[in-house]
Amino acid sequence: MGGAELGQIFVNAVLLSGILALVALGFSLVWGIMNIVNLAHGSFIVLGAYITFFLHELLGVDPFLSIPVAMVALFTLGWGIQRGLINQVIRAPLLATFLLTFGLEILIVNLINYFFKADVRSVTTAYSGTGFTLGSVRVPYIRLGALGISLVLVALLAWYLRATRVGRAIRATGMDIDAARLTGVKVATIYAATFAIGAGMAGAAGSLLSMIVPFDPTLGGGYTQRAFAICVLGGLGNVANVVIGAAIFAFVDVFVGARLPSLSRAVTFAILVLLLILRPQGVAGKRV
Amino acid sequence: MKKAAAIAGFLALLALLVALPRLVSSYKLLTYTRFLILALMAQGWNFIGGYTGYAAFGNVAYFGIGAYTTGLLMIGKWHVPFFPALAAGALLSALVAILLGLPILRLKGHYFAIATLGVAEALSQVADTWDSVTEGSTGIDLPLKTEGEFFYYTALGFVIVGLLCTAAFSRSKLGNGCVAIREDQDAARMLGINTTLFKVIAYALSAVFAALAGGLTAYQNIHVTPGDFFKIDYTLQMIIATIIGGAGTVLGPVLGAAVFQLLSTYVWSKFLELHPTILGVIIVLFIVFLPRGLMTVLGRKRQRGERPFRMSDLLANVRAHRVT
Amino acid sequence: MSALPSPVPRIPGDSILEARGITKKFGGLAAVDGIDLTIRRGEILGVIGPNGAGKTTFVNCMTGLEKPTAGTIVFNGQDITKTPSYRIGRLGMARTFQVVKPLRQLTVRENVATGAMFGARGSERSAAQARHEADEVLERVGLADMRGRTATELTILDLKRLELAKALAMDPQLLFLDEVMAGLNQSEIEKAMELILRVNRSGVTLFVIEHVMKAIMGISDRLTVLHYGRKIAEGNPKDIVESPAVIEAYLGERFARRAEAAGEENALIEPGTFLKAPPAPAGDTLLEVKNLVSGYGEVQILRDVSLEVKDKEIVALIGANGAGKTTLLWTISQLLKPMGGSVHFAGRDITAARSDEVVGAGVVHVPQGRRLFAGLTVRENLMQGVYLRRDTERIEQDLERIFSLLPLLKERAGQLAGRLSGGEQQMCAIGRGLMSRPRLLLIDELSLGLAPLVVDSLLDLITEINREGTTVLLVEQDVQVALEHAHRGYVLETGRIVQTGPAEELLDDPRIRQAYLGL
Amino acid sequence: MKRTAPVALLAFALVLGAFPALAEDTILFGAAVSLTGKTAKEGEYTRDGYNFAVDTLNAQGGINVGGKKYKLAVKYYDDESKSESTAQLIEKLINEDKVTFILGPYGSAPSGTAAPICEKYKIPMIEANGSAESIFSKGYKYTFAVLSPAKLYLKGLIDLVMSKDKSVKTVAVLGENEPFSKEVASGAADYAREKGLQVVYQELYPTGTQDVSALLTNIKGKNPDIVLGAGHLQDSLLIVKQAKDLGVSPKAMGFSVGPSSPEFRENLKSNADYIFGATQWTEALKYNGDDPWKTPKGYATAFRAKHPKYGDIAYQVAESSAAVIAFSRAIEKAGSLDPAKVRDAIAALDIMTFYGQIKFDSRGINTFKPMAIEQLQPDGRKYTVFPSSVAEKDALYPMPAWDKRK
Repeated sequence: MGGAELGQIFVNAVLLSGILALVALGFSLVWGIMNIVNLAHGSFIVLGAYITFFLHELLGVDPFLSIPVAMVALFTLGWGIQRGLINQVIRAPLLATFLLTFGLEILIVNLINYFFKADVRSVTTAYSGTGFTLGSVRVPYIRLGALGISLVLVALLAWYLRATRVGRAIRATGMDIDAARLTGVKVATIYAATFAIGAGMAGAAGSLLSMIVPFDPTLGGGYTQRAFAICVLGGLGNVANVVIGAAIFAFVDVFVGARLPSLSRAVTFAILVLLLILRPQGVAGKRV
Repeated sequence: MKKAAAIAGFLALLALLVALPRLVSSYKLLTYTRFLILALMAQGWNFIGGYTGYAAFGNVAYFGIGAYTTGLLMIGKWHVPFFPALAAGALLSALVAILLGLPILRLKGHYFAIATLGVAEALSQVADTWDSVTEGSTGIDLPLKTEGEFFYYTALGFVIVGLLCTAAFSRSKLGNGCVAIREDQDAARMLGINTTLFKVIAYALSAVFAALAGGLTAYQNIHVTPGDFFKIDYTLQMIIATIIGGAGTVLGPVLGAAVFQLLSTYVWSKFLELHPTILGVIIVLFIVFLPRGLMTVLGRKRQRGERPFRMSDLLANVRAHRVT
Repeated sequence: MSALPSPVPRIPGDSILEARGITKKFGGLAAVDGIDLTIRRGEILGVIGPNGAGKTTFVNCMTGLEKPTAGTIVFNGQDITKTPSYRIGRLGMARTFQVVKPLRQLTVRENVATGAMFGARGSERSAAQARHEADEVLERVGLADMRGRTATELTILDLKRLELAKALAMDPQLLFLDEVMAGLNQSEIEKAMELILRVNRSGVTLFVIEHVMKAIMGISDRLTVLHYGRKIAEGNPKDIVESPAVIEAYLGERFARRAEAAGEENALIEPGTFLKAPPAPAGDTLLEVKNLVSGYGEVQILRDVSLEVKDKEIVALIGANGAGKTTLLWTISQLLKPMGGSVHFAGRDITAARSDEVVGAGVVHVPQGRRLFAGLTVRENLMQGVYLRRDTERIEQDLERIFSLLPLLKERAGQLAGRLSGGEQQMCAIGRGLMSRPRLLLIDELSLGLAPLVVDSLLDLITEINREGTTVLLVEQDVQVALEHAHRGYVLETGRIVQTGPAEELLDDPRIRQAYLGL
Repeated sequence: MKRTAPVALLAFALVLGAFPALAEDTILFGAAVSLTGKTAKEGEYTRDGYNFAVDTLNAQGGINVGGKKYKLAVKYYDDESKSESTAQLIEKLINEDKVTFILGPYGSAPSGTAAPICEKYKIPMIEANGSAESIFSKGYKYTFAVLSPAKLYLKGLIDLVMSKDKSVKTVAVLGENEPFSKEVASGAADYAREKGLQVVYQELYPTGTQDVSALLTNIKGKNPDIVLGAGHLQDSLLIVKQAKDLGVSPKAMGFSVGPSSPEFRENLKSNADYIFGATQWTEALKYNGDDPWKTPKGYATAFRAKHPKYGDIAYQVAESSAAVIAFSRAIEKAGSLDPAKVRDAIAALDIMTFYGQIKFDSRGINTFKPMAIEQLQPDGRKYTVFPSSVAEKDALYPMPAWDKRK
């Protein structure tokens, strides 16, 4: 492929990795702190997408402005789900929590399907698809904006975990639950907060995706899988790792996609498995 | 005395199962066959996931390999009869499982899970694109076989064999060793157990069962596509069945498969549009109240002199697994 | 121990295991540092040493669970330095784990049968025969009536027995026992000793790590003392415990001198040998523990503990390993739910409180092994201490205060806590505790694995903060350290308070030495 | 006895109530369509189409079989968009619900698994939504499809463009790796070559792809005159969105599935302008058939009267109704409900309907009905622009570059 194409593909990959980072952010937090692989993550993303969609369709709210709404809504939902359900089985065997979240996924997705029907939706604004050109490389505004917002949220979460009282408690609890208790942490609350933040981030990711890809209730599953892969690629335990993982995933996906599209996923997963065997702790991460 | 009664009951059940095709409509028979096939997969998963404690998330890969090997051998230029083809599929799966198992069984927990999942995804896409062999996404078509009884009896046979295998396994050194690995790998090693070897064997076993189920399903559905035979749904179903029934128990997988398959079929025919939602609710409730499966209710060993299960234990379960 | 079979005849010089220059490094520091050790066929080799001496690590190396950084191991004339652990098991070596490792979901019988299946003679046995063999072993260790129970349902004593049974079922020639008696009471210890001797008489060579001195003295043919990963003494048990080096390792150097002195007839001890702790201030009761019963699952560790701590006091709680000291602190701070009895703090009943409520009330626990948040920086660890505090404005100055008390921490403020040395970590842990502005500070094993100098500075710190009004309950295995700085002391033995009184009285009390050295 | 009597009565009532479909003068059809999952929307279209035709026929007194009037009824199940469920449900319909005939599911894959079951029980199935020829290459005798085969979908578009512009040289084809779309793609590519065009890009992407930027970038590099997409609605939407993102502006852009359904514009707004879409049927077509509605217009008006919520009518609705019509006509011809007889009647069927000619070749596909091409135009409406004989409006060509639009 020519230089121009290479440049374009490179930019595509960069833009994609931003969104993927946000997609995996909450997933990684919940996994890292609570050791729960949340298969319902995808359904949270879908909910975020629907919130943005309806705010735009019915009230004409600009999709970017609806992101905070989606985050708050999902945060609340996440808190409820954690306190109500997940907290009840959190010390059960690994697979129990796994299947619980799987059940949740089915439940939420099909409720959406039941109430909003399976119609394909997407948020299209006046500026959809517009962008600017660098040399021969197109940079669409929405994807650029999405990249920006993803990075801002990633940075925000990193700051929150580092600099705030609760954030510190969240990390502490993830490292040593009993020692955290000895400093007065109420673990159930911290877990709820962690899960809620994770859900909130998923909501934001959903809002962004609603502008980028056409979606229906089944959108989420694929993104849960991507988040899973990204966390493994990047490794847990650090927000920065998510970005690295997302970048690796995006670049492999886009570049392989450009050469042999029909095998893109196969190659991505082959690389994933190899990495796991060679570096179980993830490319950037420390062993967890 | 008690034993005699148990045996009598078992024989009666067996007789019923054998007579079933005469008693029910061929659709019901199909549903039962599906249940048996799911039970077969679950029995397989139970070896690696239940007894050895490794959360294998890619067993559908062996389901698919079994299906395609069986199918491709039966059609094309060979026209191998069904059972030899099926055996070949099982063998190939076992081989693949051994080769893959050696590296990935060193991973633990979620990392092992995603590795197996990745393998399954990759294989599915290979099947999707390798037109020259698998006819790609178009899929292959096996010879038409219409007798529902054939599939029912075959599946029934396999499941019974599976039960015997599992029972033998759980009494054997191998089974004992695998459980030791699940409970504590260091302790297991110190007890003189070659952990790597045992894990690989358990993994290969689970692959064989998945392959048998796959080949059987292929012959039954006739039409085999990567989309249908490599989809993660199968993996999840076998895990759910095992967990619901009770992982690491002899009867658990079959019991779980029965509950899951029959429940979902029922919900299916009753609620046209809400059935997946209801299924979700059922799974959630099961996990919340019986995170360790039905056998914790039914399978309490008598010689341990345990009291029978009380409803209050459900709440006890919840309390036991909650954090405050 | 009357009806014991007679000892097996020993061929002098016939060694079953030769370890040469065994070294095991973790990161920078060597847990085991060039140990040479020979085990003679048929003997019982006792091994003692304070916590952190590297005893367990040494066994891990011998049994292939960890590969030594340097050194060679020869078992029955065969070099097994590189042999995988499961083969070592089959060669006829077995071990028990200090932290018991039962196969939890399995029955006792299945547990032991597993050993019989894969042990030295496993290949000759079918699974069924192995189960039969297991029953015989269970008879020998007195677990026969438990065979149907799952391991999760056993008491600590039975779990220890199970640990031993699993190992025996492997038909070992050489058996490593790692603290099988910790946490047992007197009569249980008697039983255990008899059992161990029986095992040895049946022809099994034994390597016994034990803290319960009375026991180790009773059974060992030879005694080896490890300290800071080195072998500091070896020989006849009696001589060993009399040797100052050992007493010093155990009870501190002044105590050692006192021991020497005690050796000579009516020798005078020059005044000022002991620092006397400041006179106890007459505060009113702050912490009151009444008839506390506690433990893990079905296992009782605290059988009946009552103690009280007065305001502004430093109270020392001493006792051998496994006596239940840590369990007591965990129960007070509600990480363990009490099974019986009550805990009152400042007149308020906190028996059923949540752990965060306890901290809120002002009871702050500096846990054993520091339990710092390895991935957080020193500053973050300290700040985590203020989690429940609302008086934000004073936090900064408290932090400065800590830094002035512990300047080392200030230098390391930006480092990850996981990277600190043991002493720095202990400082950080105490600092984290202090940041919560405790009224009562619970400190578990202050001196554990720390060099004497560090310990001294930490003790000065404790005295300092106590002078400023913080009450302290200090749990220590190092008698001298504890008692020299406390006003009063309690002695905990197998889950019961066996003695209490002013610190200096306890210091002079010979029974303390006995409790520790079994003399 | 006193007590049991009412119970027995109740039970009896229940038994009766349970099987109204088995009442003497009703022909029961069975259908497993996707009401949840990936193709839930299309499944809904299918169900609406079947129901509308059945209700219309019943309103006219049902159909006449050997001098006896029969009403029609359909028993539905949801296959969750999973083809292995389809097989199971068809079994259920045939064995449990004792349906006489099968109406097809939505999609090629489910139809592919349904066919062998019908073959197994020798129950005729007319399906309206599975046009992959792989279904019909197996020599099944009991499966028929009223719709035109996949490989014809984009043929018309190529003809259209070539009639407009002699200078077109190059075509790019990208398709979803899935039986139906795969055939559409290869069919289009082959036809383009046959017409002397150069196929500069032909790739398949995996189902569920969420980002086609890489493919489009390659296509942009090749700068083709025509870009053809063979996937499902979601894919078509994604391709248009990202084509605009990346400024891929060929002279013509068309899709096998998507543009014909109202959601296409709802999702893309004005970005949908100038896009071509293949369609099995539009209400603009000028057929004059022998059925309750006669013309496409007639059908559309009647349907809207019943379903006000519908804007323009997706062709899946019409073809589904057509399947029911075909069945009814065949049954009347056969003058019996005997599956074998009806099967032969279907095979021999040759009728003109509001949906166009329905006639099956030896494999059971309706190769006699042409495909139509629609274009979404800037006035916000959708016009049939090919075949020219029935074109409502002239096609707008070439498509203006994205950044040249106001």
